[in-house]
Amino acid sequence: MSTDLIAARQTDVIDEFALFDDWMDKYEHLIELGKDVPAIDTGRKTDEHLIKGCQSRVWLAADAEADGTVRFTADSDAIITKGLVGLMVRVLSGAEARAIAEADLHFLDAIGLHQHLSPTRSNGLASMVKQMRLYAAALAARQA
Amino acid sequence: MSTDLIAARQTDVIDEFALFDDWMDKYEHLIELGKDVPAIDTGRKTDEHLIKGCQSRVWLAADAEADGTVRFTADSDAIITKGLVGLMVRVLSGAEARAIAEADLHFLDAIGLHQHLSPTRSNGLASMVKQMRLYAAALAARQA
Amino acid sequence: MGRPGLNLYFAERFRLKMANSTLPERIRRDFPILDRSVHGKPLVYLDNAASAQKPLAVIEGQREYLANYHANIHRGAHHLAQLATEAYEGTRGKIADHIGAGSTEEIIFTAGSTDAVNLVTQSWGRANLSAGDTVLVTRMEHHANIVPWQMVCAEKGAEVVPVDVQEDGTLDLEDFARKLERHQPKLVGVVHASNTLGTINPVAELCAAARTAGAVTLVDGSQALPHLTIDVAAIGCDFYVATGHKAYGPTGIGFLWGRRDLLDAMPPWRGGGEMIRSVSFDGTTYNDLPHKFEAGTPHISGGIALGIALDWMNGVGLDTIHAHESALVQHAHQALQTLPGMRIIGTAPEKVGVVSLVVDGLHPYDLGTLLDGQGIAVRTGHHCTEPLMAHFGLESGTLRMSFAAYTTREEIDRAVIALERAMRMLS
Amino acid sequence: MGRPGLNLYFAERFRLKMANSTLPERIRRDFPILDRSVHGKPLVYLDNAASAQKPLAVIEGQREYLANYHANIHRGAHHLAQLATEAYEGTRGKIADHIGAGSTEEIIFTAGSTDAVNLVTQSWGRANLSAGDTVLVTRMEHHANIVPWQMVCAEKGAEVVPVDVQEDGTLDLEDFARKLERHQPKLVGVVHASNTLGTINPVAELCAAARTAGAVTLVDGSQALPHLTIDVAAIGCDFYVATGHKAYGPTGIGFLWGRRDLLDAMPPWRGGGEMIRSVSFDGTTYNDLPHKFEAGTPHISGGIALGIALDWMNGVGLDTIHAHESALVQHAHQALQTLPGMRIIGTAPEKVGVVSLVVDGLHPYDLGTLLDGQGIAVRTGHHCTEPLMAHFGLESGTLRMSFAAYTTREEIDRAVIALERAMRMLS
Ligand SMILES: Cc1ncc(COP(=O)(O)O)c(C=O)c1O
Ligand SMILES: Cc1ncc(COP(=O)(O)O)c(C=O)c1O
Repeated sequence: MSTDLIAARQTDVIDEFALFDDWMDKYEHLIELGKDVPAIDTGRKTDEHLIKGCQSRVWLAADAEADGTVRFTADSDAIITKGLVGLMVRVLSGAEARAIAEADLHFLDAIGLHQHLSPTRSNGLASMVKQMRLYAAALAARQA
Repeated sequence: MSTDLIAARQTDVIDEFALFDDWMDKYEHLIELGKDVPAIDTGRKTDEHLIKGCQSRVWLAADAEADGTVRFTADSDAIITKGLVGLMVRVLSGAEARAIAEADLHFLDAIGLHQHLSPTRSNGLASMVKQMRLYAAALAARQA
Repeated sequence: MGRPGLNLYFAERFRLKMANSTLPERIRRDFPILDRSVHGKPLVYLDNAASAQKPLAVIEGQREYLANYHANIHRGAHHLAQLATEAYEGTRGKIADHIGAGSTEEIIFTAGSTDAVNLVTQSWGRANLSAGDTVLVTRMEHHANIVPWQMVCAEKGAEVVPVDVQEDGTLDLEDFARKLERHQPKLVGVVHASNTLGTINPVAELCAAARTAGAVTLVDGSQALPHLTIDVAAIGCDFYVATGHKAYGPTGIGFLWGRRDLLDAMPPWRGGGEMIRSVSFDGTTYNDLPHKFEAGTPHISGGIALGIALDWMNGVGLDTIHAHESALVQHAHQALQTLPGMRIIGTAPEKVGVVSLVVDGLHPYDLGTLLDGQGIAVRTGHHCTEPLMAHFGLESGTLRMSFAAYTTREEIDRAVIALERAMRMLS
Repeated sequence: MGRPGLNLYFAERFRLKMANSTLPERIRRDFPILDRSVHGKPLVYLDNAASAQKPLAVIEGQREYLANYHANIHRGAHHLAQLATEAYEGTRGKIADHIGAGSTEEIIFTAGSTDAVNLVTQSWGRANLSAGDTVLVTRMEHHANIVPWQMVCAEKGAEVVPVDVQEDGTLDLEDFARKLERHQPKLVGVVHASNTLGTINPVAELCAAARTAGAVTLVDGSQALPHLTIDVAAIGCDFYVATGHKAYGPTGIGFLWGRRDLLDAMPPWRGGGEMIRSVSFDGTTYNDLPHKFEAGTPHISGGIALGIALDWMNGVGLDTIHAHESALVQHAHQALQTLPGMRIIGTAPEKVGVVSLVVDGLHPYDLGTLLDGQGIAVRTGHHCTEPLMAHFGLESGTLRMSFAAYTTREEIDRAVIALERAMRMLS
């Protein structure tokens, strides 16, 4: 069950961030992650895949795999947003559509970064997560 | 000099009200005055002479006398306003136009009723005083 | 922040006190102003329909915001902006819950009911009314639900038609049905509870009839919010407006709830920051709901404090408040009727805590002034319902006593005694 | 009431402290929020152009109003209504004095600058603009002085034309003269001081030229009110708007000043209570200035507190504040220029306390987030001036530090050090 997959991945991320109790260290790590995130294929860094937050921009591409899972790639023009976007992809990509649609995403909260998920933050992350879920939900409905 | 006349009349009113230190006694007196105010001639209780406050209505008529003084008569549909209007007439009527226009009207303050002169009180009194002064000023300008 | 803590503290105090005392006793200490005196007499505040007093939770919540986490909201990446935004947006959620809205995106913050009606007339009205159209309102509407319609109708060549009010202050339902049929109005505007008469209108019934006749409906809930449980889905209206300051919140803040599809189709009204998606001199695009209708920096402390006020009301319980106020109205009616020449304007069976009266031969302004001298705050005049006053032939308006959760029977008794004294002095 | 007492108390403290200390030392204790920490670090609040913090006098003044003399204003015959009305209307007088208005009747309370511009566009604009007309604004306007004009111009078939901005952030005066000549605009709108660049525009000169060309002028003083002495007569404009919350007052309150003859000729905008003389279904007549433009219950505590904020600013002295902030801007420019890849956006000779910057290859949002982590509150993004950002080719906007009377050199130094750290972390 890929709900467990998502849960396990969240635990992973939480454990990883548990190493940092200082705010700046945590962001240092997030920046490193941001730098390492495989950028979205330049061919897909288009307006079609753009989610316009008003502070930073996010691109998201989703592909339905034959086995009922969804593969995401994402990018951002701001490195911290990119780190967050990368974490989200790491947790959700490759999971089953239904599991993505219904996932209880608590890891950002647990690592003290939940404020980035606030829709009023305008960094595009909240809209991205919403779009990931919508995509997965639509796919799951078609599969059912 | 009818400035002195206005000053003397104000002193008169202040002395008269000094007898009452209780708020309600003061109003009781004001009501008695209101009842005694000679009503404006019914012929002049017309829209032309109406000053519309939003709480109570005031009628004011002004007559320029040959000797350069102004005679006022006034009325109101609310008895407390009528008492106040009566005091104003008592202080100003019969004085010289210029003196009326320039009079320092401190008596309402001195007897603790200045709040009725606030334009936001909407009882028409403030507009009436304004109109008395405007009338007198216009007359004084013509006389000069 | 501490605001949630503060609310919990108050909720706790309510629970403790509920058991063994009556409503005002339990809550009066939450209202510091009620302890003051006026002209040397203890204040009896019976002007709640004009504006209610504020509980400590609201006062302290505003203070705390200003002293601890003030910042401009939205778009701020820093911590204070985040805290302020969460608190302010939190109220949007509380309002949505409180009135049974489908989503927070249907809640538009406004400066009050007046501003909310103007938003509807200037956005929906200008887009949907044309020459020959009718807007049907009642003769007991507040000016806030008349004048904005007159303005847009004058512009569009449409007409505002009033539904009659009966002698007891209830709406004339036959006249309503008749005018609905005859005029086929584009919009029906009706006050949920009258600020002058106290009458609670059967809004669900009226909205159902209006909808059947093809009309869009707007309910003015300014006087309902502090007294009644509101459920916009059950009412079945299209727009619902209310204002914070009559419901224990601050002035200058209120809201419009609208059906999502209507709001979505409406053009923006005010332009500026927040309501845009993107601005350029080649073309500007607008934001999604609710921000599309919210231009500029809002009344942030007011928004936060309105949420606290709703929490406070819900902590006390609207049923409790309404029952208490109904009993007060009964009591006031009875006590007042013992006075000579007394005429109560508005004796509908279902009323909120409002009692309007006139005394034969006496001017309400005189009575109100003499009550003030005895520490009793009431409102006199037309209460922004001139057409209603004209209908009842009351050119000088009425004297209105209006109650809140903290009003006591003793206060009403004191007001009646003071009124008697005023009547004696004036006759 | 106690408010006057409170102000006297503060004025006294100022006088005592003025003699032997510098500005922030004297006044910082008046701002409780400045003592707080964020993410475990002491707060350095450099987001003042978005909204300034409030002095205790403002916070306590609001509290005192709510706890001691809250009532709905105007038309109330009772004592509390009188006290509240006097305090609220007192602010109108203070504003008039503060900006050199001819009379209090020319001061219209609004919800802020955005609301004030919308009042002008929707009342004056809709009555005076027609197809083919031009409204001339600058490319450095806040969205609040662009979008409302775009909306009314779209309705009327008129056009909004922008005046160019030069590389250093000053207005292109030749382009201004050229466009004034070519377009013969009906209205010229110009920001007194830019919220993004800090540039102080030569508004008197611009208004004189506009007037000669037959245009009506509107000056957006949102960023001028907290920093500069304002004299609308000396500026020679027709409309002047400002907002309270950037000038140490509350959010949700601001004002429009207008030339009396223009205001008198303008139709009302919002309808409702207060703005009417008399309402009936046969015809409604409107109130005189300023009430004609003020429908509904206003933000009373905000109005009262704005007056206290003006008193506070005048107690400190605008010249003192402006001199202090100019020194801070100088200092910030110098300190920032030591950092690699640093580009300051807006280096006009005359600036208010605003410093916008970008760093080569780094995203402002990343920098802002990492400053927040170090307790430093700045704003990043387009600051509601997208056309200006597009002009400078800054798609992700800038990072903006903005100062107030209480900002210290040390705070700027800490911000620069924190910025350096952020830059290291990001590269
Ligand atoms: C130059 C300028 N104009 C207008 C505004 C709008 O002010 P408000 O949001 O208070 O209406 C602002 C601030 O946001 C500003 O800086
Ligand atoms: C029934 C009703 N509608 C509308 C209003 C207007 O509310 P506000 O003045 O807060 O906009 C009021 C109160 O004044 C009211 O009682």
